[in-house]
Amino acid sequence: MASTRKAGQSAGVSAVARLSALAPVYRPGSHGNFEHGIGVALSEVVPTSIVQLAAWSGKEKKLIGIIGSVMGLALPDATGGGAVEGARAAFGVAPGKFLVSDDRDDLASIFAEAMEPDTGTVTDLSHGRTVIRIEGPEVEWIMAKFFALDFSLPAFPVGAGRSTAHHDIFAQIQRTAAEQFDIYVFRSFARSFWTALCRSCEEVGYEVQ
Amino acid sequence: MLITCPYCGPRDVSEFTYQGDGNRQRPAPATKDLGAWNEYVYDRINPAGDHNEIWQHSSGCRMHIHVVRNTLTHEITDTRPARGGHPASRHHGAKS
Amino acid sequence: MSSRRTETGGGRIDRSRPVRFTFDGVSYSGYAGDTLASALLANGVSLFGRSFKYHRPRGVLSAGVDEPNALVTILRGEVRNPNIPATMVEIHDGLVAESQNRFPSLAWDVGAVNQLVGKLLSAGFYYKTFMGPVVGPLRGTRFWMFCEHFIRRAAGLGRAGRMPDTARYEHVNAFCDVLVVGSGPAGLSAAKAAASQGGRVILADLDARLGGSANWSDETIDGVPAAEWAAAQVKDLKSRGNVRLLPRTNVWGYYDGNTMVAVERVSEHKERPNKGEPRHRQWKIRAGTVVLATGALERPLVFPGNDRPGVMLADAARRYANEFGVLPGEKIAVFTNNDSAYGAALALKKAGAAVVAIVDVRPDVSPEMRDLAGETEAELLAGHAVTATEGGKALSGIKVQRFDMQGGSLSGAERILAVDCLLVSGGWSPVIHLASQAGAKAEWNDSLQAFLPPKPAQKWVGAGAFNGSFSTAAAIVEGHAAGIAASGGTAAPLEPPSVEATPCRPEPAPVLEIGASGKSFVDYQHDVTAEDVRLAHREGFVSVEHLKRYTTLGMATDQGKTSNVPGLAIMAAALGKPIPEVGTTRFRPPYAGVSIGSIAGSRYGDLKPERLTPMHDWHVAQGATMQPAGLWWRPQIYGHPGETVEQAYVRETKATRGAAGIVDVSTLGKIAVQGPDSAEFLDRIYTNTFSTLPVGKARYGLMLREDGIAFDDGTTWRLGEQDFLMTTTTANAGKVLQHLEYYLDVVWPELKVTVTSVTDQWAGAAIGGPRAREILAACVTGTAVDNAALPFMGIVHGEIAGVPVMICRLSFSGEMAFEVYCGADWGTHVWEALMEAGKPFGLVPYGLEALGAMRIEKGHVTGAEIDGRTTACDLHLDWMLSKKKPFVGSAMMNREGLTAPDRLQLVGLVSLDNRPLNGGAHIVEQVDDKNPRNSLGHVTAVCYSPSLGKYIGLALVMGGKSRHGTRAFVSDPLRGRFGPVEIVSHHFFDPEGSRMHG
Amino acid sequence: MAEYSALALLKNALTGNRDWKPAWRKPEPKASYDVIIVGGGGHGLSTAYYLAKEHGITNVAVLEKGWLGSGNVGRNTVTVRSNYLLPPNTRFYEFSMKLWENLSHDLNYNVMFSQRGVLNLAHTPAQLDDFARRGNAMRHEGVDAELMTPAQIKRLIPAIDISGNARFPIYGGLMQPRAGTARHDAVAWGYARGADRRGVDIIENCEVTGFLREGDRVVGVTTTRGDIRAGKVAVAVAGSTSHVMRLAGIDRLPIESHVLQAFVTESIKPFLDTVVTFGMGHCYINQSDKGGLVYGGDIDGYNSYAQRGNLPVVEDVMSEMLAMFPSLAGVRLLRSWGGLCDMSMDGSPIITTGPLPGMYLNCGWCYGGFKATPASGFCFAHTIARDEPHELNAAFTLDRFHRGILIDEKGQGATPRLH
Ligand SMILES: Cc1cc2nc3c(=O)[nH]c(=O)nc-3n(C[C@H](O)[C@H](O)[C@H](O)COP(=O)(O)OP(=O)(O)OC[C@H]3O[C@@H](n4cnc5c(N)ncnc54)[C@H](O)[C@@H]3O)c2cc1C
Ligand SMILES: NC(=O)c1ccc[n+]([C@@H]2O[C@H](COP(=O)([O-])OP(=O)(O)OC[C@H]3O[C@@H](n4cnc5c(N)ncnc54)[C@H](O)[C@@H]3O)[C@@H](O)[C@H]2O)c1
Ligand SMILES: Cc1cc2nc3c(=O)[nH]c(=O)nc-3n(C[C@H](O)[C@H](O)[C@H](O)COP(=O)(O)O)c2cc1C
Ligand SMILES: [Zn+2]
Repeated sequence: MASTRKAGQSAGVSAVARLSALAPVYRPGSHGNFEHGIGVALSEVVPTSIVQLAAWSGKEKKLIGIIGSVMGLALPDATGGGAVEGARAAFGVAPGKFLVSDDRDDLASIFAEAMEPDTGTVTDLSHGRTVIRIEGPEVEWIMAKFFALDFSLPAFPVGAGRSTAHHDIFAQIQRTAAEQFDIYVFRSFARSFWTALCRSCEEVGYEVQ
Repeated sequence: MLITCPYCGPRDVSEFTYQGDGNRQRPAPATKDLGAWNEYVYDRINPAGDHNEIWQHSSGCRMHIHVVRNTLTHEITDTRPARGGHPASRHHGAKS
Repeated sequence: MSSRRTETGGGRIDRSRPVRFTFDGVSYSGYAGDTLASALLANGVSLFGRSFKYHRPRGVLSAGVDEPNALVTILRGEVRNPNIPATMVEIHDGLVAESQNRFPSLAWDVGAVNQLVGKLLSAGFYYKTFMGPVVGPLRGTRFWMFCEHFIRRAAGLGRAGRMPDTARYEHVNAFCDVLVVGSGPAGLSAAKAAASQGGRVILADLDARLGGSANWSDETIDGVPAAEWAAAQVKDLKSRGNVRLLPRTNVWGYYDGNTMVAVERVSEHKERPNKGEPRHRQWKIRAGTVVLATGALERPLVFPGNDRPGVMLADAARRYANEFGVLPGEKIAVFTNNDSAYGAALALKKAGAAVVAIVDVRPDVSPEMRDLAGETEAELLAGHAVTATEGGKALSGIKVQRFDMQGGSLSGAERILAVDCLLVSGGWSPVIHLASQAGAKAEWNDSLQAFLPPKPAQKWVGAGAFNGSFSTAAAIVEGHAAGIAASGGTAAPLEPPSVEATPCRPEPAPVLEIGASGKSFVDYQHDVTAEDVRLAHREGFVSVEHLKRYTTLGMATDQGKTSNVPGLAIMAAALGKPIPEVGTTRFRPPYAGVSIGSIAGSRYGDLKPERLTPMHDWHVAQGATMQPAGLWWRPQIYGHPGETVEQAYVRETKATRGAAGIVDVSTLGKIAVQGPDSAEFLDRIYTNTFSTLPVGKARYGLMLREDGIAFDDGTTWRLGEQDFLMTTTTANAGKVLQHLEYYLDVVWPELKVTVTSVTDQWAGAAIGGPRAREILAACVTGTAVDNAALPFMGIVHGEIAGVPVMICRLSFSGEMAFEVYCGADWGTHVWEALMEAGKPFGLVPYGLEALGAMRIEKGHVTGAEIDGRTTACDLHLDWMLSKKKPFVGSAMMNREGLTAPDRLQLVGLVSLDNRPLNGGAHIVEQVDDKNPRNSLGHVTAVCYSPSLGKYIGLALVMGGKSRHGTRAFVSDPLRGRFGPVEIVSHHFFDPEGSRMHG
Repeated sequence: MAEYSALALLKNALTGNRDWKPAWRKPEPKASYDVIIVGGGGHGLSTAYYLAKEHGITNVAVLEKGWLGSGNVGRNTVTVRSNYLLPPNTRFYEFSMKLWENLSHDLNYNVMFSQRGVLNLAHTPAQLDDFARRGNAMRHEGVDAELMTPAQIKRLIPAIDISGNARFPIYGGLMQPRAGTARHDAVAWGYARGADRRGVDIIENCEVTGFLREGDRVVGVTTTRGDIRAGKVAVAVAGSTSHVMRLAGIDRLPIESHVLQAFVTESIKPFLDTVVTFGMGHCYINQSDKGGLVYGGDIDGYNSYAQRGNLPVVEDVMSEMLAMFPSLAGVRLLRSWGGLCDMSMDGSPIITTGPLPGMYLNCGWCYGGFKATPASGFCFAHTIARDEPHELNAAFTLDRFHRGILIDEKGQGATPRLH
C-alpha cells in the first residue's frame, strides 16, 4: 500500500454523520444565573480533522514550515506557539509537537503526504478529541476555576496553546480570541468535563449555542 | 511546589509524575552483570540535600525532565529535558 | 436581657437594618454588620459555651479568629457546621446557631461534674490508669475500651450531621505579582504601593470589612479617623484595574513555590447564596512575592478564675465598642502588663462604660499612662494583680492584691472590686504563622516578649505588627516599603503619615502568670491550667513539643493563638531557662480552621470524572448493567427481565459460542507507536520480537517490568513499516504509555519513535463466534474477510455502512473472532450496523461477565493473574521470552527468588461439588473449616462454564503444573465455602485453538 | 519509680499532684554501653525495652537527636492492624497485635490500644475478591477477618454513604475486628518509661553524627554530646535511615525517604467508631478519643526530608474523605503535618544484622510501622542479642531485593512511591 502510514493512523473519510460525545447533555439555551447577563457562551466546535504532528529533534523548524504551507498559518517558534484563522488552527503542545485542526477531510493524509518520515510523525486524533469553545467576558474567570494556568492575555496570547489537566482530564487549550478559548479534551472524558464546566458557569450565567 | 518545565514553564507539582532517582544509570542492555542491574533497580542514594531526579510532565507536554531539588527545603535549582542527558556537573547528592 | 448597645454609634453595623436570628432556639435581633458574638453581647448574653474537659461556663474572650471559647454550630436545615467561632459569624436573617458540648443545656450541663474531680483529671491522667485487671473478663484491652466509650462521649465539641452537605464548594486559581495578606494599615499601604508599580495585586483578609485594626482603633491618620482612612484606601484600591480585593478570606497555607492557599467565605453571610454561588471558594494563589501584614494577636494573662465569662481581651472589648457599638460590660476593670490596654479602657469609657480600676502588674507606670488612667476616671492600681474572679456564669467581681513583679509574690490585703467585665492584656504576639509554616524557626524578642518572624525561606516580605512594629505610622511606612520591594521596585521611602494616637510603648512587662491558688487557665478551650504545665515539668515533659502533647496545650481549635506564649513562659520559669531556649511549637497549616469541603472543591460530589466509550448510550439504552472499571463504565451484562447475573452471562456466553457475540472493547489502551525505530523499540520493550512482524499483521506481546515481573500484555498491530498500533489492558493503558515514554526520553533518547495515546480515537468492537465471519462478510465492503484475505492475526481495511474500518482477526474469547476499529464518532453507527447484520445469525451483545467467563475457559490471564508479583513462567508465558535479544526485564527475570520451585503458578480448577467457586478463596490440600491453615494459593477468577457445564476457576497455586489432575479443596472461611476441586490445566476449552483458527 | 494506677492517681490528686516523678530520667551519656540504639522513635525504644526485658541486656543507651518521639511515632495516624496478604507480613504483624493486646499492662502505661476494628471498603466486585483473598490469607494464618455487606457497613457507620449512585459505590468491605488504634505518644512514652525503669539510658538532644570504626567493625558513635563507644550499634531511625547509614559509609540502600501527610479535624462528638479506608484512591480515617477525625492518604510521592508536604495530596485526601462521608464537608480541618517514611523497594521492612560488623539495621517501615512497634522491637532485640534473626524477621533481610525474594504486598515493584 502506497500510504500505509496514512491508512494506519487515519480514521478515514465518510459521509456518515459523526456523533458528538456530548449529544445527550448538550442543551442549547441560557442557564444558571443569567438574569443579569450572560458571562460566557459554550459550544462544541467540530473540526473535521484534528492531527498531531511531531518533529524529530532538530526538525522542529522544518515542521513549522510544513504546517505553514499546509495550513497557511505562521506559527511563532515559541512554547505553545500557535495561530488561528477561521477554522484553521495550530499550536504547540510539547517540544516539537503540534496540534492542528481544520475543516478539511483527512488532514492526516494531507500531512502524511507533505511530510518526509525523517521529519517526524503524523497522528490522526480527529475522533479522539472533543473541542469545547468557551467565550465571553467571564471566560478567564471560568477557565481559572478549572486550570492552574495564567489566562491573562499577556501570559496567554491569542493563538498560543498550553497542555495541562483538570484533575484526571488532560486538556490542550488554545486561545482563539481575546475572550475565547478552545479546549481539546479526550473524547471519553468530554461529557464529564462538559457537565462540570456547565455547573461552574452557573454562577456567571451561561448560554449553550 | 512548582516545577519549571523547560517547555511549559512553571507548573504545579500536581501536573507531574515523579519518576525517581535520576542518578541511576541503566546498564547496557546486554550486560549480564546482575550486580549492576540490582543497583540500578533497587539501590538509592536518597540524599538529604540536593537530589538529581526525574519527573515527567505527565499532565502537560509529557516530557521527562531532570530536576535538581533539595529534599530538605524542596527548593528546585535546575530543570532540563531528560533527553539532553544527565546533568553531569551536579554531584550526586551529598548534604548541602 | 438588657441591651448593651452604645449610644455613640458604631462603625460597622447598620442600625437601620435589624436582623433576626436564633441561638439555642431563642430568637434575638442584631444589626446588619454584627457578628454573632457582637449581636449576642448586645443582647446581654454572656454565656457562649462550655469548655472541653471540665465543661466550665465560658464567655467570649476575643473578637476574631483567635476565639477559644465561643464556638457554635451553624445549622442550615439538617446540615450542621460545627465549631465555628461566634466572632467569625456574620449574622443574617434566619441564621440558626446552637451552643455545643453541653447536655442538656448550656446553662445546666451535667458534664460540669468533671470540675469536682478536676485534680484527678490533671494532664495526662489517662496514661496512668484504665489499664484494668490482668485477668478476668476485663483483661487485655477490654477494660480500657469500656471506659473509653464514656470518655469519647464526654469529649468532642460540636456535633457533625449525617446528612450530606448541600452547599457548593469551588476552587479557583489566581496569579499575581504581589499577594498581600492582611488589610490593616500595613496591608493597605503595601497593596497600594504594590499596585502603583503596575503589577497584579491581590489583597486578602479574614474579615468582611477590610482595614484590620483601623476599623476599631481610636486613632486618626492624616487627620481622619483611622476607619475612614482605611475606607478611603480600600476605595482607591477598588478603583484600580490591577487589584483584586478578597475580604472574608482566610489565607491558610503557605506551600512550596509561593503557592498560597486561601478560603473565601463567599455566601454564608447571606440568607441564601445566589444561583451557582459556592459557600466557600478555595483560592490557589501563585504569588511572585507575598507581603505578610497579618498583624498581631493580644494574649490574656494567666490568673485564677481568668476564664469566667466577662473576662475579655482588652483590644477585643475595644473592638466591640468601636466597631460594633456594643458594650461588653457596664462596670469594667482592666488588668494588664503593658500600655495598650489603657487605650482600650479609654475607648470603653468613651463608649459609655464605667472604668472601675486599671490593675497593672508594673509598679512604675509611665506618666502618659497615668494621664490616660486619669482620663478614664479609673483607679490606677500599679504593682497590683488580679488574684481571683467572682460570679457564677457571669463575672460579678474581681479580687486584687499587691504584686511584686520581680519575685512574683502577692502581698497586702485582698480587695474585691465589683465589675461585670474584666479586660485583660498580656502583650501581643505577631501572627507569624504563615511565615513559619515552612518550618523555619521564629526568633524570640525579649523586649517585646514575643516571637518575631523567621528569616524568609520563600519569597515574602513582612510589614507592620507582624514584624513587631506595633505603631500605626510604622505599619504604614513598612507596608509601603514592603509593597514596593515585593514588586521589585525602588521608590523612595514613604513620609510617615501623621497619626494621632493615644501614647503606647509596646514593651510589656515580662509577667504572664499570677501565681495565686485556684485554677488559672492557659489554654481555655482545652482547660489546660498553669498547674498542668508545672505537672508536665515535674514529669519530665519539658520540651515545648512534649508539653503540648502531654497537656494538649495549643491543640484546640484555636491552635494556641492566645495560649502558646503564656504556656511556654510558665514552662520556662519552671525550668529556670530563658524562653528562647524553650522555643515554640511548630506552626502548621491551616492558619485557622477551614472546611473540608472547601479543600475538596468541586470534587466534593464529583470525585472522579466518568470515562464513557463511544457506544455508551447504546449499552444503557439496551438495558446493560454498567460497572465501573477504573474511571470507565462498562457493560457487565445485558440482562433480560428476571435474569440473574449468572443466567445472563451464561446466556451471552452460550450465544457467542453457539453463534456470535459482540463486546465493546473501546476501553483497551491504544498507543500509536510511530517512527523509523519503532520496530527496534518494540523489540526492546516486549519480551518477544516485533521487528519480524509483517505489515498488515498483529502479534500478541508481553512486557515485563525492569525487575523481571510481568507487567502487561496485548496485541500490537503493524500498520506500516514504521507504524504500529499497540493495545494494552484497560487498567494499564496509562502506565504502559508512561513506561514507553520513560524509555524513549530517559534511556534511549536516540531512538526516533513517537508514542501517542489513541485510545479515544478508535471505537472497538470484538465480534466472535462461529458465525462471526459470516456477519462481517454480510456488512463489510471494500475487502474480503475470508481466510485468505484475513488470516489469523491478519489486518484488513474496509468499510461498514459507509464508515472506514480496520479489522484484525484475533481472539480473546477463543472463538473465530475479529476486532473492528473505526473512528470513535462513528462507533455507534458501525456497532448498530454490525448488530443489524448479525440479527439473522443470532448475534448478541455481551458484557464483562461473559467476557470473563470466556477468557477463563481459554485460560487467558488478566490483572488478577498479572498482579505485579507473577513472572512469565508463573503464568506459562515463558514461550514468549525471546532468547535472541535483551529486553526490559530480561536481565533480572531469572534471579533465584523469581525461579524458586515453590512459586505460585497458574492452574485451572474445576469445582467437584457442582457449586460456584469464589474469587479470593484459597486452595488447601486438607480442609479444616474450624482452623483453616496451610494455604497453597488462591483463586483468581471464577465462572460457570457453559461449555464444560461446570463451575471452574483459575488459580495461582504452589507447585502449579505438577498438581494437574490432583484433588484439592477451596477454603474460603470468609464466605463459609469449602469444597473439593480438581486442579487442571488452565486451558479448559479448545486447547488446540481449532475454533479460533477456523 | 511509682507504679501507675487509679489509686496512685487518687492519692496524688489529694496531695496536689506534687509527687509525680519524671516518666524517664535525663541521664548524661556514659562513655560506653553494651548496646547503643540510634533513634528514639517507637522502634528504638521498644528495642531497648525488649533487650532489657527479654534478654537482660540493660547497659543500653537510646540516642535521640531531638525530643523523644519527634519522629513518625509521634505523628502517625495510629492504625494498628495485621490484615496483610503475604505470610511473612501476616505472621509478623499478628505477633505484634498480640503484644499490643497486653501492652498497657506490660508497660504499666495506658497506651489506649482500642480494638475498634479496621474496615477496608471495596468499590468493585473485583476489589472485593481481592480483599477476600487477603482476608482468607489472614484466616489461614489464624488472624481474624470478616467480609461485610453494605447494609452491615451502614449499621456500623451510620454516616457513611452507601447509596448505589455514588461515583464509587460500596460493594462491601473487609473487616478486622481486633485491629484498632493506639495513642501514638503514649506508645513512645510508655516504652521509654518501661526501658528507663529497667536501667536503659534515654538520651535526648543527642544526634549521631558519625560512627566509630575499628577496621570494618562499628564500635561506637560520635554525637553532638560526644563520642560513645558500644559493643553493638543498632540503627532504627526510620525516615533518616539513608542519611544515618551514609555516616557509616553505606551510601546506597533500597530505601527512599518520602513525606506522608496526616490531618486532624476540629473535635466533634462521636461520629465514627471504626477505622475506615476508602478503596478508590487512598484515604483512611478514624476518630480520636478527643473527637478529632484523624486521617491521611497517599505519600506525596517524591523524596523529602522536610516533614511537610504540598497541596495536591491535601486536596486528594479531603475529596476522598467526603466521598465516604458527605456530611463532613462543613467540618473544619484543624491541622496538617508530615512525617518521613522510609519507603523500601517492596514495601516491606528490613530487620537484620549488618550491613557492617557490629551494626544492626531496622528500617523500611514505609507508612505502616507504628503497628509494628512492639514486634519490631521484640525481633530487633532478639537479632541484636543473638546475632541472628528471630524466625519472624528472618524474611526481612537486606539482600532479598537483589535475590528477588521480594515481599511485595501491593505488587508495585521497585517504585517506592507506589507502595
Ligand atoms: C503521617 C504518618 C502516618 C502514619 N500512619 C501509620 C499508621 O496509621 N499505622 C502504622 O502502623 N504506621 C503508620 N505510620 C508509620 C509509622 O509511624 C512509622 O513507620 C514508625 O513510627 C517508624 O518507626 P519509629 O517509630 O521508630 O520511627 P521514628 O519515630 O521516626 O523514629 C526515628 C527516630 O530517629 C531519630 N533520629 C534520626 N536521625 C538520628 C540521628 N542521627 N541521631 C539520633 N537520632 C536520630 C529521629 O529523630 C526519630 O525520633 C505513619 C507515618 C506517618 C509519617
Ligand atoms: N501594642 C499595641 O498597641 C499594638 C499591638 C499590635 C497592633 N497594634 C496596632 O495594629 C496595627 C498594626 O497594623 P497591621 O496592619 O500590621 O495589623 P492589623 O492587625 O491591623 O491587620 C492585620 C490583618 O491581617 C488579617 N489576617 C491575619 N492573618 C490572616 C490570614 N492568615 N489570612 C487573612 N487575613 C489575615 C487580620 O484579619 C487583620 O485584619 C497598628 O494600627 C497598631 O497600632 C497595636
Ligand atoms: C493521632 C493524632 C491526633 C492529633 N490530634 C491533634 C489535635 O487534636 N490537635 C492538634 O493541634 N494537633 C493534633 N495532632 C497533630 C500534632 O499537633 C502534630 O502536628 C503532629 O504530632 C506532628 O508534629 P509537628 O506538627 O510538631 O511536626 C494529632 C496528631 C496525631 C498523630
Ligand atoms: Zn511541560
